[in-house]
Amino acid sequence: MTTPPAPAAPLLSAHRLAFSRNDEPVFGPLDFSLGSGETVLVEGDNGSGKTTLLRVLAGMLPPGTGEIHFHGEPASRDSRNGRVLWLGHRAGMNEALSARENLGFLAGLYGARGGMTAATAMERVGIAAWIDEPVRTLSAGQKKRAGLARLLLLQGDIWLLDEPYANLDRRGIGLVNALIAEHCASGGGALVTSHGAVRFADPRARHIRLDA
Amino acid sequence: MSRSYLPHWMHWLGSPPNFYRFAGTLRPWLMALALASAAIGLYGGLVLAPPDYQQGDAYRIIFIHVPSAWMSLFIYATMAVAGLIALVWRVKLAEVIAMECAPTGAAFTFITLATGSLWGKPMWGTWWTWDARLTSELVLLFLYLGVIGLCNAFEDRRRGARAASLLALVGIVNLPIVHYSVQWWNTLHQGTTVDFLDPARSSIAAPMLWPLLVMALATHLYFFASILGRARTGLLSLESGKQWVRTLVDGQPAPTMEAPT
Amino acid sequence: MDSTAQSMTGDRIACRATGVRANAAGACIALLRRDFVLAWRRRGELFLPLLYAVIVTALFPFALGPDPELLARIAGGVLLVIVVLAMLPALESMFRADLDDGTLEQWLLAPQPLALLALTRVIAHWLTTVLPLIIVMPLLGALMNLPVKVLPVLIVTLLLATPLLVLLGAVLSALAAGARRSGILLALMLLPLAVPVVIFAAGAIAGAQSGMPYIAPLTWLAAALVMAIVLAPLACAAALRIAVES
Amino acid sequence: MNPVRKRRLIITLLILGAVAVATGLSVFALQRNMTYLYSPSEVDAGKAPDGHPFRLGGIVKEGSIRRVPGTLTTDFVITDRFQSIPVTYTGILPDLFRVGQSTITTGTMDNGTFVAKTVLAKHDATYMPPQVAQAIAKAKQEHRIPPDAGHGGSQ
Repeated sequence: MTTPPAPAAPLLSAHRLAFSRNDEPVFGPLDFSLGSGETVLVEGDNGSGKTTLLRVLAGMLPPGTGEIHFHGEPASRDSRNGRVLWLGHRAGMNEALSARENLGFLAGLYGARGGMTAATAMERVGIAAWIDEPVRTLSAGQKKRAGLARLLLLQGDIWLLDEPYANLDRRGIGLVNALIAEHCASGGGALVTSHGAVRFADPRARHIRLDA
Repeated sequence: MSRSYLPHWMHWLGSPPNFYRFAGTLRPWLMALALASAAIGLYGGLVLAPPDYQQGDAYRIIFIHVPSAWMSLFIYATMAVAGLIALVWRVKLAEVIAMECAPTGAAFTFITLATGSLWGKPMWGTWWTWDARLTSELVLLFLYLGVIGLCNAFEDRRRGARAASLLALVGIVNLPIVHYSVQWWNTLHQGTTVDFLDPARSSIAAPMLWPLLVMALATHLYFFASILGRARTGLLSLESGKQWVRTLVDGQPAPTMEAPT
Repeated sequence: MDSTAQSMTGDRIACRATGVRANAAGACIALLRRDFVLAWRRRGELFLPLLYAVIVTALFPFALGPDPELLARIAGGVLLVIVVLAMLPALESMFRADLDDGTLEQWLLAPQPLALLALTRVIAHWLTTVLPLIIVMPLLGALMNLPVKVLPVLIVTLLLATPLLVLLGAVLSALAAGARRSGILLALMLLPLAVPVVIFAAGAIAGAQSGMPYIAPLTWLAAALVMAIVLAPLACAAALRIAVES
Repeated sequence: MNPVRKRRLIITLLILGAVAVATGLSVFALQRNMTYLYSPSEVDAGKAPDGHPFRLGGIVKEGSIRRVPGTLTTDFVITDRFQSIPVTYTGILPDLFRVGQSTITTGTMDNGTFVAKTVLAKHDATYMPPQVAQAIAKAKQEHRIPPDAGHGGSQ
């Protein structure tokens, strides 16, 4: 397999992307792209379709109209899976298992990044002490941090983060920003939703504004 | 996107307002034809047709039982095809048609079982026996009920329709079992009488055959008329927020539907 | 890290080369391990179907009177039905927890075939919840006065019929997972699809009991199982995709 | 090969393999007998279960129906034209029960007699007016064909 020559296609691009639920338009049509090293912030009030946009990009909702491309290929399971990491409202972790067990399982599905283990990832997000506790005993903020540890551990260059700041304290918000910056510096990209209450760190980040 | 695989006329008909008008025009004609052919078929079957050499007049239940049984299979196949279209191309009309097939199909299946039971008591000597034909037809009824139940268990009707369509596709394995059960196993139920591939081999006298076929025509026409009507209602409630529905409703003195904004 | 960043944008392989690669076999093993650990952590719950089966079996001699011949005659069919009923509650929750805590979203985006994950889940489910039921079958057979010569046939029948039921149940459970209420719904949907399985299983047991050949129904079950192993995971994957849409 | 086509190929091959194996198993199963009922010949060959209830199917032999006076008991003989088995039954018989009729009885063998618990009459897939049936019967008689050879059901 030969690597196609530069210029490289953006990690993710959307063209005239729109979505309706029961024929009520939810968002769009939108045009945007997410290049390597870029962050795109999706802003909007509650109910403006931020989560829906991310779920459409992640392929969890049927595509509406318009086109999505991953690395220049039309969106499909093959062009998407293995490249996208998803952090949603739900932790994606079984409550009866420990964070180590959950992360170990997901690393088996996605593959782990070089030099990363469940332990190092948990240490980076500051909850290493809770690694062997059942996830059910973690607080909401700690669960969010465990979700961030998952992003660190697993392979995938496009991060789709739905309200990553929710439930986090000031230091947690700083941690999210630091992780996104690190990820972008290493060639990844992130699409982040926020209802606008949190001050986003990266001044170069592009913004998409969704209105209800 | 992938909808371009569909032919042009399906595109046109797949649009709810077009379908609504088309179905509205066609439905009364189909219903009238269905009633007329049912009247002819019943007159031919109950009055004109001679009694059977073995069963006397009791055999006349075939004019209800057999067309219903054919319909129970035909409607299931229709539902599965519509369900496949709904799953692959996400056509709203196909979802509505697939789901509206289920109650009618369940009704025909129930009629088949009930009339068969009424027939079985005097002829065979039992209301019910667990032979392959009867059991598989009963399973068909439960499949219809499962499709109805699953569809209604979802908050979102379109998701429910797609989930139920998948169940309908899984259950399609039952269709050949119903049809071929009398050949594959030694059953109490008799074998096939009417051979559509080779009508000369049909083991039924002509004066009995034609009312049967007319009744089959009547049930098919009735099914088409009823599915058009049901699909119209289904589309109306699914599309209640759309402009064409609002125009439609505003033009009539009926109470106006408030569209969610 | 920076030096690899450029090639990473174009090619996924480059990205993987730096870490632990995920492959389908590894993913299945990871899922099996996870499900076994989870089952072990909830081992109390695993005993419930067993307890249910033992109690119901023990009720039969009381309800029917201790007529050993009567019990022996109906033992095969009764045990078959008890196993099917004991399997039902666990089937209902096969994907429920994973849907609720968001794990299914992670399944969907993983670079692994979803059908393969579904099949692995079926295997784990069968090993943890159904196999114990088959293991205690000699005990249940003794309670029901099951003729000794029938016991091996009953066990072989269950070894063929229960994986088939779990495969069908997985499809239906995935379908019902997205629905509001699914308890009785699953039973309603499973019934029509389980009827043929139960008929052939009962045919084999009845054959063994009356000293008749029982190979034919077992072969039918095996044929259905082979088809289901390939087709059910595909249907299950489609159903899971519908379940995650919300 | 690109991953999509590779996966489709694998799935197709798996399905084809499963269909092949399942077909093989079905053919094997079809060669074994699995029936709703047993014929008198099969019972004679010892294929029917011994001491357990089973279904016996065949045609009521001509001139074999004997009603025991004062009771609901009827004795008759079930035949498949090769072997015959005497049957005794107590109860109400279905309308279609008559000489030459396909009949399915459930019961157990007792000293060479089949003690029936239920008697069901199977009607065949042929429908015709009585006049036609008489004409056919007459024609068959002229050509010396047994009266039930034409419409013995699908057994």
